[in-house]
Amino acid sequence: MEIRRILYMLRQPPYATGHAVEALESILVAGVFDQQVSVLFRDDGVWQLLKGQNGGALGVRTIGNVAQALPEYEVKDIYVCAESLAQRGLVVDDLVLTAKVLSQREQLTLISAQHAVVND
Amino acid sequence: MSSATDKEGYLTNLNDWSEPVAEEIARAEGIELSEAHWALIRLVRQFYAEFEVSPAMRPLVKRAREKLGPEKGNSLYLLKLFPGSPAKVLAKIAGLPRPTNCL
Amino acid sequence: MSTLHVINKANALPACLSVAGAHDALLLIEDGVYAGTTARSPQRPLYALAADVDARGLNERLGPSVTVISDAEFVQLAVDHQPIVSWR
Amino acid sequence: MIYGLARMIFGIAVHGAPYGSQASASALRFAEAAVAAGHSLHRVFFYHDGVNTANGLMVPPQDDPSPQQGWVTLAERHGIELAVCIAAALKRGLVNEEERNRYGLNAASLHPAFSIVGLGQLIDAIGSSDRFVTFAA
Repeated sequence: MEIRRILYMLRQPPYATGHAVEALESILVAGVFDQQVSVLFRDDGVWQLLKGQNGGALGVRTIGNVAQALPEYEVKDIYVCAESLAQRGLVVDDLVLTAKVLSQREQLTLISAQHAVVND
Repeated sequence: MSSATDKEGYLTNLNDWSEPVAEEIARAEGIELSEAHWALIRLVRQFYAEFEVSPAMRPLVKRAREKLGPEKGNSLYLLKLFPGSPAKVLAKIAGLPRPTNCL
Repeated sequence: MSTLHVINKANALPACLSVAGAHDALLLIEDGVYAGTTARSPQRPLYALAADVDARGLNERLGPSVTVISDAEFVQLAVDHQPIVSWR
Repeated sequence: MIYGLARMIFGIAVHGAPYGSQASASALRFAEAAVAAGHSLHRVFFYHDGVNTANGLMVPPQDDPSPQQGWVTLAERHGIELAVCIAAALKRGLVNEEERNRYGLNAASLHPAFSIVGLGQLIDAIGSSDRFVTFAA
């Protein structure tokens, strides 16, 4: 298996479906398989990173906590869409982890450099 | 065993975990818990409390290196204390869910 | 190499367009084909998958900038582009 | 459109359930077209609700077939691995004989043409393919 550039693009909000947590689990595995993994949170996917979540209120895992495990699994290239944040009245200080904020043009560059893009 | 476990020895209800339960599970795995074991059990329980994920081998080694130093933060040391598959065995004894990331 | 964007919900098209490059190709499939009835001619190629267009009765309702393609042509688009990004 | 002679290795992921979405059916048509064009496909990875494609206890109406049979036929004919993510499968009640025994369940539900694999196999499918296509929910 070759080392590939793989981008996970997460666009779905947490909790209503199991997609967010399953997508994050998939990224954690990719991280320990020595691939060049990056993650882009955009559209409603940025809600996954909001501080102050409490999945326990629904009896489920807190997605923000799982997302914070990304750097522990060697996933260091974490990006968030500037416009998606702005549209939702969010700033980087509202997020549970340090992510690089990308413009649309920067996202285009990021996407076009990938071997594969996986969505949630 | 005083607490329900599945066929592989993972706790059915994670709230049943206690230190005596950990000792029971460990004994079933053929492990007598020493202070060295407990340091790692506390470490993975802390990891789970933070991230709600049972650590896979890589992040486990990384965590152990950061918190316990390089002589303990390596896979040989972990294998010696928790033979076979350290991430799985540790999760079992520490009362965490089976690591889904394995296999 | 340019990217192939595969859109399977009509309301995912704006998000896709916000990061699509000038030479990227856009393919509407499943409920994404409804976007082909209103999409204004973009700078880049816009395709729609024949089976999905046909099933929904949209053959006469797609805009002039939309090219209807077969499954085999979808495969060829995937060969000609990388990466392939799915939008829902 | 120009038809190139390039022969490629494709990887496919299916994320949506049959009947709940078109994902599995769309992916199947793509896979059939890819193979017909001379490309190869080693593994299809079923994830999220896509794992339900592998349910061996389905009874589809005669006039509304599940894509499952199409996958089974394609896989047998071309030696394609139909891989179901274990983590996603177990929680949705999709188990083979081995997992049925492990958890002491009443019945195995996985169609025998599908195999249960770890998430690492998704990474492997991406790493060993020229083109990777996800069919979203």
